[in-house]
Amino acid sequence: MTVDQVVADIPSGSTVAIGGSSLSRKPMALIRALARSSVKDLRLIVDVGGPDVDLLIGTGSVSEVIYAFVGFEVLGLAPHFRRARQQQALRFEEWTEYTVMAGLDATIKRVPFLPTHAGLATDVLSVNTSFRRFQDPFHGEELVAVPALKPDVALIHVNYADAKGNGVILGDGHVDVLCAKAARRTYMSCERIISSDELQRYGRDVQILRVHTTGVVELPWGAHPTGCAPDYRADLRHLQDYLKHSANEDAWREYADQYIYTDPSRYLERQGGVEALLARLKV
Amino acid sequence: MTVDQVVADIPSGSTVAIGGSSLSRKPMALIRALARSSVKDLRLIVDVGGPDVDLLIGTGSVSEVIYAFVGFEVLGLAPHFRRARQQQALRFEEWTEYTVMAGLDATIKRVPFLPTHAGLATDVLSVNTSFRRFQDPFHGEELVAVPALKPDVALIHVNYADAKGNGVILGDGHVDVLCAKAARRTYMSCERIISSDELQRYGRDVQILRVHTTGVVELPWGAHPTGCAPDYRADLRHLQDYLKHSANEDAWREYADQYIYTDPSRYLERQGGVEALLARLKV
Amino acid sequence: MPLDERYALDEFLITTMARQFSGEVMVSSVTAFGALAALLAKARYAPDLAVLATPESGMEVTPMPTLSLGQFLTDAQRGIPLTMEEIFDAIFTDHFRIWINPAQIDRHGNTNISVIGDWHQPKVAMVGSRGIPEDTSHLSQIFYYVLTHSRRTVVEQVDFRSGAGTGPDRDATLGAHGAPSVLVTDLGVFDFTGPGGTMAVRSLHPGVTLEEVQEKSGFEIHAPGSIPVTDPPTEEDVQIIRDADPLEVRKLELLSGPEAAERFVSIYERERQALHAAWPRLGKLG
Amino acid sequence: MPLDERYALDEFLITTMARQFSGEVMVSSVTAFGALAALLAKARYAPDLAVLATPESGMEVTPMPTLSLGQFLTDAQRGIPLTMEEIFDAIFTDHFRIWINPAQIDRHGNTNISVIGDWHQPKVAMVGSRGIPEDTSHLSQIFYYVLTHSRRTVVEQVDFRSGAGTGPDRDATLGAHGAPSVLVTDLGVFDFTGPGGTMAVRSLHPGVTLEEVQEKSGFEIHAPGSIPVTDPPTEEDVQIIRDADPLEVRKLELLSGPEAAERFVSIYERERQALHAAWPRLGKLG
Repeated sequence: MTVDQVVADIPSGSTVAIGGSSLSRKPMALIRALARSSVKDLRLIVDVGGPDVDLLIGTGSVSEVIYAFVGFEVLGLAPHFRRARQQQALRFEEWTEYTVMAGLDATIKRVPFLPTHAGLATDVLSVNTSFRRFQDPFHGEELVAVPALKPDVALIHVNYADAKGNGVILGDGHVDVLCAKAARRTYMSCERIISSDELQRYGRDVQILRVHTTGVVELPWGAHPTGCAPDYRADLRHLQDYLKHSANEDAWREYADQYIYTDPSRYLERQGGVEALLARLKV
Repeated sequence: MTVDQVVADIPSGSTVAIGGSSLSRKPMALIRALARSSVKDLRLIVDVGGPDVDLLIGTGSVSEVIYAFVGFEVLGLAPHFRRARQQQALRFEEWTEYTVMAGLDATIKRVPFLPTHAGLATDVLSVNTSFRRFQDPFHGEELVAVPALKPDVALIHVNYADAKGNGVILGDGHVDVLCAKAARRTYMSCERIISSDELQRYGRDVQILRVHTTGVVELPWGAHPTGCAPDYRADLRHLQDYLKHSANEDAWREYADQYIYTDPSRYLERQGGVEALLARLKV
Repeated sequence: MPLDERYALDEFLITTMARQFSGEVMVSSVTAFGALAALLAKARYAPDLAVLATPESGMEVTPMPTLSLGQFLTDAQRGIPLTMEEIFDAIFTDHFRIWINPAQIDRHGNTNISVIGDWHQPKVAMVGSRGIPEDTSHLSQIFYYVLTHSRRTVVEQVDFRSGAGTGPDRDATLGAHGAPSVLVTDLGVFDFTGPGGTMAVRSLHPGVTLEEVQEKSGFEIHAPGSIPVTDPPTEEDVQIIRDADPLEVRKLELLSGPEAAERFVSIYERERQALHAAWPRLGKLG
Repeated sequence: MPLDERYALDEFLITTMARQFSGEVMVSSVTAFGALAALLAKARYAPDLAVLATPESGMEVTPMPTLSLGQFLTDAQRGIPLTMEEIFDAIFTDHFRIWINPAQIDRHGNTNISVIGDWHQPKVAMVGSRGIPEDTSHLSQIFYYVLTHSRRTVVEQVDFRSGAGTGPDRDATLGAHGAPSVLVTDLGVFDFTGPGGTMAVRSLHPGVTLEEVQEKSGFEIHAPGSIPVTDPPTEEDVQIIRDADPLEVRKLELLSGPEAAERFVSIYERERQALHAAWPRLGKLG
């Protein structure tokens, strides 16, 4: 598939689960394609969000965010996320790391909810009206019912994949497997498409199974500016630039013109080209 | 640890979860040690049981079995299990493959139950009084509440382990990880103890983590007569012999004297020794 | 059914089973018939199948009918190792298919592998329901096969419901989730499109009459006015099956008594060699 | 606290944190302080720790304080790769420890990383509660550290409870599950053994007075009659920290503004080289 074919499959109003974690293995090339399309009113589901969520809020593509965390880790807060939260511009629902996983897992297990103690005695339960307190049917113990999260689409980026849709993840897996299984349609970008024979050499690092994927796109550096272990680390210099350009509308338009409203190969040229990226980011 | 130290940690009346699956990677050397001890009234939890459950019933060590399946696969039914079921000699509780997994997982997640549709519209729900039907707190959908299964002890056998208790499983994992995490104490036998450095080469095949294990015993051929992929296949000839000796009490006493009331090294000698085992069972 | 010199009964049935598969789903190979049906389907009828070597072992392998070597195949062919959790997630998300061989199946497609007689006072305690409750409450297609169609196997009502069939109990609790779809026996192909979701004849094997089927069934199976004859295997189907099962493990399922025991021993002794011949890389692993 | 030429504040605090660990538990390295505390503890105070390179990466590795290379360490050292599911299973089974650095902590040990002001109308929207609810409802030991003890960080009541503290709400819903155990700040070590599970002084760092602590806290912290002085690091503690963090990533946590930015850039440029120097095998991987 191509990035454009993926985006054509995602209508406005879709619920989109995004893999990766803050500055690690975010499907940024797919996110940018989504951002430059006319798609609106996306409902995002992220466990640990970063530039993915922030960029889509910045381009006005989002109407709701379900999240356990959105931030830029060592670089600080996510600027568009922060602004939108403070201006109450979109709908936000604060979940927690495990409850996002449990919500996806409930969909996979085809049950309407999963029970947990997480969230009890915290204010997450007060502000998140999707959760419900209930008593367990055996002993009446008080628990939290985490409702099933049902993404229409999952977007993930992996190291390698075969053309059939099996994917290899070499670094941390984050919640990508859960996203891929829970979504009705999963689109996976990868650093490189390899043969199915070669893929099988990766054993248990083949974490994404083709029965759970809809399409694969080869997009080298497709996680940039986030990292993709062990191929490249996060580009903190580019992310600092992103943060600077998020300070006001003019600067943001400049960033968007330069890096979002362009195709994946020109994007890489504007980073100085692959050689420069390698020199800066290859570990 | 030694097998005797493991057995000394398991008092009569313990609830014991057993890893492996029917004729694959059952911790048979540990099971035999348990069988020849004075331990009684064990409450066994197995997902897919085979010679493990059958042997312990044969030696009168068991008072209750929780199981999804007990059988000898291509060789037919489990003789002592069948007889005990038909004579209503012990307490039996029929679960299903996923509900045993869910019951263990509930204990791991520290919740009193997990919900599922499995079992609805079957008679498992009628005969298994541990399950409870309930309505989900969101939409009132009818579900089955699977109660937490809380093993005191788990027994598993793996290919390799380090002395600290990390274990490598190269063939199918079955439910061993769930058993190891759910039990208060997990004892692991292995074909070979290797250094922690060597163990790390196995990457994601290191499936058992030392924080979940209590002790490790090196027991080569410790799964015999079940198989341990990729090291050796199941010894169907020995199992046929087992079945023959299960026909009546005299024959069973003969089998027990020969193969149960003996130590692990003599057990191997009585199989014709390691060379003969290799010739017959190495793949 | 009368034998045809071009194929044996097992080859006829395996081909019929293979032709039921479709789509991109995982297929578990729990019996020799199931393994060969998956392998043949992948080669000829449903190229997108993701075939497993055992109920749980590696995906994307060529299963080999075997008594004890399923897991070793993953090793030999590499394959993609799976976990039990992944198998059940594929079941819950309806990306899984399996041929189940029950001891009893009834008018509504309820199936039993647990017990003959009352569960609490068994006449014969069999094995326990294993994963059949999960399969039958989640999969949109459930495939059953019975090699000896008789009043003992195709019954009015099963002694114990290990697998959920059609009917009010399913409708009330499972709704759209799952349902038995096909039964292949040595006499014909059946589905559950009869009145109230009861068993109906879809086709009969060459030479089999409706009277024979009714006589060998514990209840009257619904039959349309005109009953098709099951398509026989092609030459290519038969060849694929024979090549994939040189040890003829598939024959064991149709035998019993001393003949089966003898054949069993001989297959067990020879299967390592057959595996090494099919996958020469394996011999080097030790 | 007054500086001592033998150690810096960061080294003092990291050592104090390291000494809280015990037993055979996984330790996540989410900040430089947390990573170094785990590393030092493993070397000197709690040899059975199973240390992770990042919140999720391989177990049994030597963490290196880093801006972006956590996952790469697993690769370099091999390590045992984990999944998020395994991390949370370790949390639920109480085999996990972590040092959390909240924006606010209150009298009852409730902690906040989500929002300053009202959640629905935030003055400052921070990051969201992440996994702190899970940690605080399941772990029997929860470690907090705050590098600038002030009325903005140590408050009467947090604006939002991301992490559950002590008190009736916990008692009613979590019972024996979890509880905040220790807070290390730049002024002292605190626990929650005061009346009704409130914050109490366990020890004060050398030169720190109770008056200073009370003045810099948003509420009166319970104090015993005689207050011990926190033990300083040994020479060996300090050496281990310095060797493990040649880039001085730990210093970043104590800095802010232009000085931090400059140091940040320099560390980022140099961290690949430092990684390759520490783990020469890594250079060969590409």
